[in-house]
Amino acid sequence: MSYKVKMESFEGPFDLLVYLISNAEMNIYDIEVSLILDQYLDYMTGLEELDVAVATEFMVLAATLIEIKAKMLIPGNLESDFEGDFEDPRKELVQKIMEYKRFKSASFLVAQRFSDNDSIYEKPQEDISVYLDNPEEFLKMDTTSFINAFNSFLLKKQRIEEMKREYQRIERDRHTVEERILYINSIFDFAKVDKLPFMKLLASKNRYDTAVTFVSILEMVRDHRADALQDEPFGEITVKKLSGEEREERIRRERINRGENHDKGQH
Amino acid sequence: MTKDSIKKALEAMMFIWGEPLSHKVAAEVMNQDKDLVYECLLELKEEYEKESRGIRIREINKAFQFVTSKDMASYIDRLCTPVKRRKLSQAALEVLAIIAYKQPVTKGEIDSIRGIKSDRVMEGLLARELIKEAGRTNGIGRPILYGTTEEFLKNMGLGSIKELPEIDDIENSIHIEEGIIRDPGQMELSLETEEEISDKDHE
Amino acid sequence: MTKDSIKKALEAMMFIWGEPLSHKVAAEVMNQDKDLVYECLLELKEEYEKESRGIRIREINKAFQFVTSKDMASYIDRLCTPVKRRKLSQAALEVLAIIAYKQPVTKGEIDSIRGIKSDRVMEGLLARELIKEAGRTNGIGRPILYGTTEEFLKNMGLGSIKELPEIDDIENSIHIEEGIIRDPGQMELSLETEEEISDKDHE
Repeated sequence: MSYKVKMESFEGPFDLLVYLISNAEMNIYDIEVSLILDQYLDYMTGLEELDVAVATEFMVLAATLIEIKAKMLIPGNLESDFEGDFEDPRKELVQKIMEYKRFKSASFLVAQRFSDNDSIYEKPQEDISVYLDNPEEFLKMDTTSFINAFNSFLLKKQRIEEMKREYQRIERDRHTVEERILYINSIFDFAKVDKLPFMKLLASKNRYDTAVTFVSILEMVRDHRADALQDEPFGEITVKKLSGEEREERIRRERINRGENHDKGQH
Repeated sequence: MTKDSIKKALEAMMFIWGEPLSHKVAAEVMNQDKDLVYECLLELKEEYEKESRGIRIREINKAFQFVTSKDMASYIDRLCTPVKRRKLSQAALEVLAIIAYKQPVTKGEIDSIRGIKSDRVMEGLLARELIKEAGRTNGIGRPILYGTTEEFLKNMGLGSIKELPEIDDIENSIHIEEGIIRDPGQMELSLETEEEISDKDHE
Repeated sequence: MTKDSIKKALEAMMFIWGEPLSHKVAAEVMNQDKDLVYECLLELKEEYEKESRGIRIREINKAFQFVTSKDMASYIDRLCTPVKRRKLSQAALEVLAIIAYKQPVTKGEIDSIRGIKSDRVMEGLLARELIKEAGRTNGIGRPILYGTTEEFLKNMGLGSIKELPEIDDIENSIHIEEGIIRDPGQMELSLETEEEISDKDHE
């Protein structure tokens, strides 16, 4: 060793390795691993004074060096005229050393710039406490929130209008139950018969019309204006229009039935 | 030291010192004659005034200190005063949007579009100078027309009302429909209650 | 507002603010275009430099602040005997360099480059606000990423991290001599020496 260097002054195993390589004036791409390993292990004798965590880090690299040395002892591994996929066992280590060296250089630049700018002084902020209790009101508004707010209003308005249309349509439809009864009566009048299949009473064959017609007939049955006859489940429905006399007879009979029920209830 | 370099040193020292810096102390630091330093301070003070800079030098008993120029008070106020940001309510934004896009527009038209009375909201917007009266129509009762203000443009960061972003189908969307306002029962269903300009949102 | 009056207002605001003043904030206060304000700030900075005044303007990430000129350090030191900033250790400098050039970077990556754990060094750098956490990676355990701060830029005399010199240029311009880098106290000297650790020439 040309001169003594304390272990503590090395920042880490790479730092030591870089030092040893350059001190031995070795080409970093052609490290004499066995020589460097000996020197490295030499320095590691000073590790007893270091804390265990740091010592471990140094030992990891020592192990790597030993491994590389072993690999290099395998004959043929270092023959440069050997053709084929020859992988230098030192390659990865060299890459790591080079990377470490780059940042080591950068650290000197940081040190230099830090000391250069050490002579620049800034002053603290002036006392602005008088202003702080007295916040200024400020209207928060930007195009985006403006447009968003307005679009959501439009959407809401659209929904309301749809709802309103729906509401009006239902109202209109309810109205047409009575209209439909008039229409059904007119069909019976026109056909001059008192029985017609349900299908004949439809104005059109959409579901809505079918429903309205059906509801209208139920209404007529309830009102003793018609009878609905169905021979089998899901079979055709025949609608029989009741005459004025028939209707009065039904109403009279219903009253009697209700009266009897009423009397029964009394006793 | 030349007068020029004395002045430079004085600038740096006054800047760091903050409190009035005595010409004697300054002279001692620079190892210069105190009368010369005093002269330099006076000259420096005058230079700042002549160039009417944003920062000036104030003398108090032969001690000197950097201060801001009087004219700059309003900027300092604005810089240092924390801002409480208020947000417009949804109702206010709606009315503002209708006015912005359909201006000039009457209150009646606005009410009709929104399906609810907008009187209180509009009062708020007028008070904040975001909208203004912009003449009257020739219709029955000659109702007042409303439009947006410069304050509105400023708040929106717009150079002119023409820069207002386009809303697709704005005409179709905010057409004035007759029936809407007629049925008060429906209104509660349809629209939230009116809010004053809220300041819920502090930032 | 004329450019001249903008500059004056900027002087006053920067003086009061002390900390770097963002061009956006300044623009908002004056109600001016932020690009125009930025331009004015750059011009003002240049003017102070050209006149080689005792106070200068420093830019950090498009924010500007008054500082003293480097040449005035000796007067300020004598005037205030300011607290000397503690020098960074070589380990801290290494970690800082790695973070500066590789940011955002995890502690694991830093440890791997240095071949040694950097926990305590990083704590120190965090405490001095030279580095900061900058999110997390998506990797296993989602380790924390680190980056440099504005304080770092200030100390480096950089306007933004983009101005960091290329690392390869440093290697060519900085010569590292063995014995001296061992002693952190002599670090500044080490930069002038001739011997080189790099063995590139042998390639």
